[in-house]
Amino acid sequence: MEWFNSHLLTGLTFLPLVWAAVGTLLPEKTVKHWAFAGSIVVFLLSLKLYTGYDPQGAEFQFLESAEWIPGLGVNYSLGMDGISMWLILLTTFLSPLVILSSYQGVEDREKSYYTLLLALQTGMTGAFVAMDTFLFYVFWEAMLIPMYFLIGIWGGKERIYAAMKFFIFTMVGSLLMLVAIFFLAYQHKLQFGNFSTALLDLYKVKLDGAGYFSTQGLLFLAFALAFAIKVPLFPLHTWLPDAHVQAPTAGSVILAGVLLKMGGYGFIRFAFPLFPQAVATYQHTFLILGSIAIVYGAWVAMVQPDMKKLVAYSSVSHMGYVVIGLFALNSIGATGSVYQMLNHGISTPALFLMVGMLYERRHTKEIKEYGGITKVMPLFAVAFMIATLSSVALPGTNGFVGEFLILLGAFKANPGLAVLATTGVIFGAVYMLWMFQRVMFGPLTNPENKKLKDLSLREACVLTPLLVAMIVMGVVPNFFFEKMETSVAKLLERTGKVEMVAQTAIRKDGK
Amino acid sequence: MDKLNVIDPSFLTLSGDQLALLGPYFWMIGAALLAMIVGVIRFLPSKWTVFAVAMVGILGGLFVSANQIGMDRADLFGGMMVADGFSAFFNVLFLGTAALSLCASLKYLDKEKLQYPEYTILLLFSTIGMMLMASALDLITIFIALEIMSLSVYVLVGFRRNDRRSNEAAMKYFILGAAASAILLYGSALLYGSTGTFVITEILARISAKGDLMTPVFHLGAWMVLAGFLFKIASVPFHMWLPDVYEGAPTPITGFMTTGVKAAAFAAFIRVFVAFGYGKDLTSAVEGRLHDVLWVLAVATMFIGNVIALTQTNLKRMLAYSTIAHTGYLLVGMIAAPHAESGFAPVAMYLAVYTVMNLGAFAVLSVLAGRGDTGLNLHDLSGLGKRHPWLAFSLAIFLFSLAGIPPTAGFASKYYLLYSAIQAKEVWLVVLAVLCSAIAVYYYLRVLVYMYMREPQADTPSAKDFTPAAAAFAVAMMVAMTLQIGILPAKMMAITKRVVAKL
Amino acid sequence: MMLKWIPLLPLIGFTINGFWYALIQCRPGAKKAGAGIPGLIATTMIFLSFLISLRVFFYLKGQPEDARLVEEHLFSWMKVGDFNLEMALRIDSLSTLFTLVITGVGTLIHLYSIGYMGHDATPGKFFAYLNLFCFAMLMLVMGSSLPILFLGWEGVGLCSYLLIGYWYQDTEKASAGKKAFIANRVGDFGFILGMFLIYTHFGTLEFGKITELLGKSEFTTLLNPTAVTATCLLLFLGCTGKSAQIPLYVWLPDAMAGPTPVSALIHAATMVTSGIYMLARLNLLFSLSHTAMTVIAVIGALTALLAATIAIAQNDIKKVLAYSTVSQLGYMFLACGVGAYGAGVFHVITHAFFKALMFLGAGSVIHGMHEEQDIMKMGGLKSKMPVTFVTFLVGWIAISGIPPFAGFFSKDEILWNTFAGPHASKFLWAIGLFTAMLTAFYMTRMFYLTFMGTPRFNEAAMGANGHGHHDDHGHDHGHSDDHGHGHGPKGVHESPALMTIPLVVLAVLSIVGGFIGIPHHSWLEHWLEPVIPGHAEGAFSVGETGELVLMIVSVLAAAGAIAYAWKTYTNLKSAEARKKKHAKLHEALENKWYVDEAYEATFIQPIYELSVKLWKGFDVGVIDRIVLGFGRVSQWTGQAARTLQTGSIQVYAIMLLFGLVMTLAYLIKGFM
Amino acid sequence: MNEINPGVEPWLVQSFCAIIFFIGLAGVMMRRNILVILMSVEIMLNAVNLSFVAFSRQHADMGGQMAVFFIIVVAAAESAVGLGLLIAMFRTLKTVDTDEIRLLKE
Amino acid sequence: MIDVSPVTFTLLAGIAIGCALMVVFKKNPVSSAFSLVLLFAAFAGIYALLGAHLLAALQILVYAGAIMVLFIFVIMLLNADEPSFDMGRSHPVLRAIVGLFCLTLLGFFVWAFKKSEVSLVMPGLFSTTAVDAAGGNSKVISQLMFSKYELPFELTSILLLAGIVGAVAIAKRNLTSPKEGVK
Repeated sequence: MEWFNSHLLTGLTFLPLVWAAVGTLLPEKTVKHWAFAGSIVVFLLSLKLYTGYDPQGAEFQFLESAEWIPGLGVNYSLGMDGISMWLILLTTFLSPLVILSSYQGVEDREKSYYTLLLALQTGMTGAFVAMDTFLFYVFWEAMLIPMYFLIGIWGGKERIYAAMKFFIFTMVGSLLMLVAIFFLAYQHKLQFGNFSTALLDLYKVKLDGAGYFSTQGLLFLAFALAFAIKVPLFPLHTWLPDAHVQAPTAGSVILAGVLLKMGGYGFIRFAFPLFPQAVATYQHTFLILGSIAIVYGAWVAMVQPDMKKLVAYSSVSHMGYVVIGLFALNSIGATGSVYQMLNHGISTPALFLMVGMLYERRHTKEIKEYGGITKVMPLFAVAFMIATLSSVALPGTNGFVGEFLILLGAFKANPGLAVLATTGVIFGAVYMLWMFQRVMFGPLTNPENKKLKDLSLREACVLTPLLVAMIVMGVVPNFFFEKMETSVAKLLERTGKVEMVAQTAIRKDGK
Repeated sequence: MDKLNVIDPSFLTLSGDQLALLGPYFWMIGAALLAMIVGVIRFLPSKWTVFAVAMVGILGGLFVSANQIGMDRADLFGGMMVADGFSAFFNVLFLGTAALSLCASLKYLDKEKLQYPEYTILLLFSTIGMMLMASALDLITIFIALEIMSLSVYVLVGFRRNDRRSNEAAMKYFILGAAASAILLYGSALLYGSTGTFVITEILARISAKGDLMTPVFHLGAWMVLAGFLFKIASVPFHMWLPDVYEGAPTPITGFMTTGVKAAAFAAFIRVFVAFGYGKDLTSAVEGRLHDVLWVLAVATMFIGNVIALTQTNLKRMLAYSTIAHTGYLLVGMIAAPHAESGFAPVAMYLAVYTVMNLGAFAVLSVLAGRGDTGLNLHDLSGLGKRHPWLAFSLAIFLFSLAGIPPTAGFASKYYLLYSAIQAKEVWLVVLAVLCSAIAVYYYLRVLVYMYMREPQADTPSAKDFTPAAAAFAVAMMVAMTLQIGILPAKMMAITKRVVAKL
Repeated sequence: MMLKWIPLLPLIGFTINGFWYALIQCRPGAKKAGAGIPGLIATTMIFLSFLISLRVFFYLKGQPEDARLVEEHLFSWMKVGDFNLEMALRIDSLSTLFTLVITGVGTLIHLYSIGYMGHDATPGKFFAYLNLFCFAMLMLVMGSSLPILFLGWEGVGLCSYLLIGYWYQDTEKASAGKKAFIANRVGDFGFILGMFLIYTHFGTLEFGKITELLGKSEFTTLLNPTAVTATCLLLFLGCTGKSAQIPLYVWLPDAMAGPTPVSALIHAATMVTSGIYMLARLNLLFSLSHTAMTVIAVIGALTALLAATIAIAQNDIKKVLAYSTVSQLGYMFLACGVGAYGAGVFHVITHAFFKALMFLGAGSVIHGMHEEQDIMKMGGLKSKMPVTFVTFLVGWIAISGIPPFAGFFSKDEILWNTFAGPHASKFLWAIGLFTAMLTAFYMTRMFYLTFMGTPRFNEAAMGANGHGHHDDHGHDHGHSDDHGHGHGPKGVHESPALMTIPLVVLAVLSIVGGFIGIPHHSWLEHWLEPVIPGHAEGAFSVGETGELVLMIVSVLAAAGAIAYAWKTYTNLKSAEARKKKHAKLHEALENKWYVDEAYEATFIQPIYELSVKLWKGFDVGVIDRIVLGFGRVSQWTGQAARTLQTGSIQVYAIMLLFGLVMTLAYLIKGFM
Repeated sequence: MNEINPGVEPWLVQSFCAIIFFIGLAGVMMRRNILVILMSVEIMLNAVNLSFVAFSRQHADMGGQMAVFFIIVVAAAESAVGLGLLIAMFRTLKTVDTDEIRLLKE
Repeated sequence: MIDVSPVTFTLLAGIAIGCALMVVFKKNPVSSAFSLVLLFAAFAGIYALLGAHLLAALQILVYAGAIMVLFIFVIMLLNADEPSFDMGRSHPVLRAIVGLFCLTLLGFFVWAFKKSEVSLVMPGLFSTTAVDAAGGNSKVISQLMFSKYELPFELTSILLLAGIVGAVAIAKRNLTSPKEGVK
């Protein structure tokens, strides 16, 4: 058991890749079943993380470490805390659904497709468990390759443009982060005598942090650029709509479900504790950008004629919440952000899956092609409604918990911007419900829509876990908070901001 | 005045140990001579006999060299030549390059109807020249080695004798190469004039002992020598010949040149670079300027190489420009090396990795090239992923590696290099380098776009062509190494660190 | 206690009906089912819930005054650091009244719906929604903290959205649902910010703790008055959304697109009064801000007046009732604004009875008239639908404020408080009185046009007419299927017993409901005292005689208005002439003062256009152009640098020479 | 070194070499005829040789002269190969004008 | 100070410079070739003047003898009579640039030589007198060639081999592939 626990993360990370490698030996038509089985196995394995993680224990658990590149001070070290645990679970949870959802839509080069999906899972899991900045960077970049191919090969009409844009945007952002990582490693050598890119070592490095363009400030910007592009934060978001619209359903799901989370995760795991002063300096800059992203994303989403693009811009808006929650720099906001990442990883994939299902039936994503779909696809309509409600953050669904905490946190940090951000609540409802109405309600006039079939059993199986998760996460968020709260608190502690939680309590005591 | 005792017996006698150190050279020279003999025996199938002889020689040398990597430094011929880990490392590199280029050439030559023993023999000779470049410690020996290599390569570039492009490329290469040789040689003369010796260790010793030896003439000489090397490694603005030559040369030779010739030039460059006391704070005033010059050249090289590569549609030419860009990265490593803990190790590693991945890419292109080196435009690759899945996969791996994306060798080595630059406090240089490599990503990926994301066009060869076994072997080896070094780079780093330790 | 079962039972009903609908009923080829079984399930659930509520009420009644509070902790909802939000239910003397109204009136409306929705295609869905609504509404009034209240608050909004757009195939109805939801969201925006302000100043969101803190003068004096005012106004913004006040009332009239029982339950009796509930719940907070109170009172009064004026010119029976609801809600806010929370709550209760009665009555009329909603096409239904007529009559008198019907007491209480209460304002009282007259006027108009006079419809065409109308909804979803095929006579007819029984019950309640709040002996006020502190004796500026005078004034005003209206509409021709005389005014009234259009022009359209500009102009035009610009600049540089690569050896050599010269020149400078 | 033979300043000798070298270099860059370019390369090499010999004399060291010996060999081989290439090129391109061999560019 | 006759040196240097200029500026390659021969001869003279007797001989033998013959041979092979053969010089602008650059560089060099003069002097063992005493220039060179300079000497043999193979491979009209017979 000891051995099992200390290699579990490696197993979770690389099992999909190995599984995919074995899968290449199988006949073309059976690969999908093989891939599905693999993703289920990985998911079951990952549940061990939940049972094994003790929030009261060490900050990082399931640690494992081996020397990898001593020349660069790089170790192969993996570990996990409450934040990464949930994100890993999200990844392993989405993976079988994504594979199952592709059963019908993908017919061209199936083997490559499922191989890439599994390889992508390795990259994503790896990025979440890496405890070494360099290792993190490796996974971060390696993730791009499968995604690039998924968009570029199985994507829509403008897939090549979108794939290129996706790849280069992300790459450009992350390259400077690598320079910053090296710079930190070198600073570690100057201060402690040896090169190290290990995260826990770099936490200890002291850097000049006064002003916007101090050492910390510049390094923070290098990191923040990478993460902000990934999040994506206004105004660096323009790759997202293109990538989402062109990507195949599975690509969009993974992109929205997991890849965007990398940005938020990067902020809280890397940028915050490494550059506490710079974070405080840039706090309001990012709060402003995040608030703009919320409103801007919502407004632009409102006028999109394409369902996927609409959902994509809604991601910009939703991820704006994540950013302001994080930069509120208090535990309410940060916990809310992490939770919002999970929410967004549940509800947006559900929406993309459903758009994909419509697309598989009608081969169009134009909203105006639809209307009155409820009549022919009532069950689908129910599912779509629930996902929509989750997206508009109705209390009782997961979205509310995240947004509420984030806005509360942000309100404590900067009430003015929080007011701006809260208007997102209104516009969020506007664009989602408007789309819902145009697609689902109204008379069923388009003759092509009259013969649409309702959800098949397979599709229902894909959607049900997500819908259940939306409700469960909305009703019993504590189940999730219990395991992540201490981790968030510890990371915030490193940023050196002791938050003032109950001001009244203090005031009363003072009285 | 006494009679001069010009004959030092120690020069004339080589001990058994020292002879053993020369093993790789003997293997190669023996193979070259034997190939010349068997190549003209009429009743032998020269294609296979010459190939076999050459491979035996190369592999023999490779085996011996590989065993020498860990050894200590041994001066030979009164310090004119050295056998140390560094030379052994590069010998392995050159011999490997030669072996794989030969494998990739086999089918190509049939296709081009160029199956002559001279090709193989010249390849062997040029490899010998490279090996000597990496181990020579004396300006004259370096020059002769350089010429052995260059003369053979000039001819190899023009080996498609009936092709105008090949002829033109050879001629251009020759004229500019000869002029550059002359410049290098003049530099050597000036160095000799200011220090009285050719042996580069001796030069270093003398200028270290007597600082006022570093006169303007010395610096002129040093710079002329460096300029000669900068020409060979094709740094901006001495790079103009490279794209034309690479495009015109037979594809396997282009691969051989981008890797072997370039690595050899860098090996000698490193030796000479060290000898001038650069980075050792001997001449702070000029050194600062030298640093500035190299800094500007490195940035210009990275930038120009990448932006022009962006505009190319011919794959060979695109890779030629990318070679220039990679030279820029290597120059970054050169600038940083004296100040970084790892020294020249990142440069050596980068060269090794670059050799692997670029040779692999050209091996794939050799297979894909139609008669007369046609069919290497981007649109000719449309749908390659379906026509030749494994070749396309290999090329994709090489291109990712060239672009520096994990988990490939190109990533590990590039960032080892940049890491050393950070240690040398060249943060802005590194920032510029990564921005340039971001530009590079675009044109590497564009190839993938054609291979995987476009359907085959009407005029692209549609049939699944047969991939020759030798070339397939070469490509497979390169893929394996690219991934292996990419995933576990530590061993390679340790080796390179060891071989540069006693430069 | 079994508090949790009060909301939980409807939730269970929702689950059963929902799954039945989702898994069985909506499968292709599923057998068409009647409303009986789902209706029975849903009604049973809400009825059981009512019984429990009653039990809780009597339990509370048995307790001493200051112990009339039951709390039930369910589980911890959100716990982040020091922020701990319990999922807990709480019933005190205020919420118990609301639970009774919700479950009681709810039961009746459920019952009624079985009849009304008898031939609907998806009764499972309808009753699931209805149950879900009851659950959410109960959560709203039983929640122990603001977020739980908000959970219910948004939940009822959702159900309202779903039920308004129940006949989704009609784009207009679906849009009405969306409009309701979004208008509510605008209000919720204020609500959320209000909550945040409360949290930052009180450190808690639980009612118990907030009330406790507000009870301590050493705490309240420390509060920043601006912040308190801001909090109150933000929360009130939430109320204007939910309870349809200026400026967000516009959704409620459109909401009449939903089935009539829904209008009765949600848009008259319960949901729209949740704003009053919140004000009453936080009355201690609101009382701290005089500004906020004034705003609330003024807005309430203006809404009452505005809606009443619009109601005069509406011809759709449900629209008239809708505007009347808005107007009555304005009354309630007026009450709260002048500090008479008890009066507000009192009016909530009586209004629930008589307005639900009138809506159901209207539903019965519509049902009987085969989907005809235009009162100009009715008339003389008195004899055709006797039960409906009688019960509607009760409702009419009640709302018009004629004693001793329920509406009189509550309305009078409000007017009295406005005139003489601690925050009295004669001006607002005048508005209130005028509105009461208008109310009596338009109600009489509607009543008369519907039931009295001569029929203005062709009874023979009724069946076909109904059928034709029905086609608009599509065959499967016709909500009240053609009676011609099913049962009952063709033409106008009385509704079945399932529908009339609730009418009768509500009529009785509308008659006697007022007696819980007889002036000076008000049981209600007393009962509410633990939550809403009563006014000290002598708070009123006018004595009992004055009160009596005012009462008479308002009764006379109402009676006068009734008489005037009766007289006007007995002679329809003269009414028409009068209408022509004030054509412009009438047109403005008919078009609801063009408020919708104004919103469209000032908010919706500009934002829409701006969004398009942002997308096309900024996203694609600026950001992408910059990004692609980098690529393009690289390309250009490449192209430019390429041109040097002429292919000429000389040029190459010169570049070599150039490099030498430049570098050497720079190096040589090092010696100088 | 005596009264009658004042000798030559070494820097003058070296400057002479430099002059010859740059004339050669200029020849490489100015002439379009490849044959003449090859000749100019030879001039450059000769200039270097002379420089070596002069330094050799100055340092009283034989190394310079040895270098010249080897350089002469290299020059011979180089011109052989160069002329060979020229012939091969002339065979296909029918010209030795550098301005006309510009198939490969950009 | 190099103790050679300045008159002789100046004379020979003048001839050399003149010839070099002729090579570069004469339009006809044949004239260039003949100027080059004269240049080689002048250089041989300077070598002799500087005491490098063996090199002087080699200069005549290899350069004037072998290399120049090769050049002339090629000129004839290429039918130098054709008018196209006189293609002259490159574009005037290019020429001006080249001239400017070369003069600049020359300036740098002359300046450097002048400036570095003092420290150039460094005594070695092989003064003219010592060499003469050891048996003359040729003998010393031969002895050194097989001792200290054995490595480059051996390498030149490889170089020559490579050059031969290369020149043959590239210039021969028909290459022979033994298996396929004469092409």
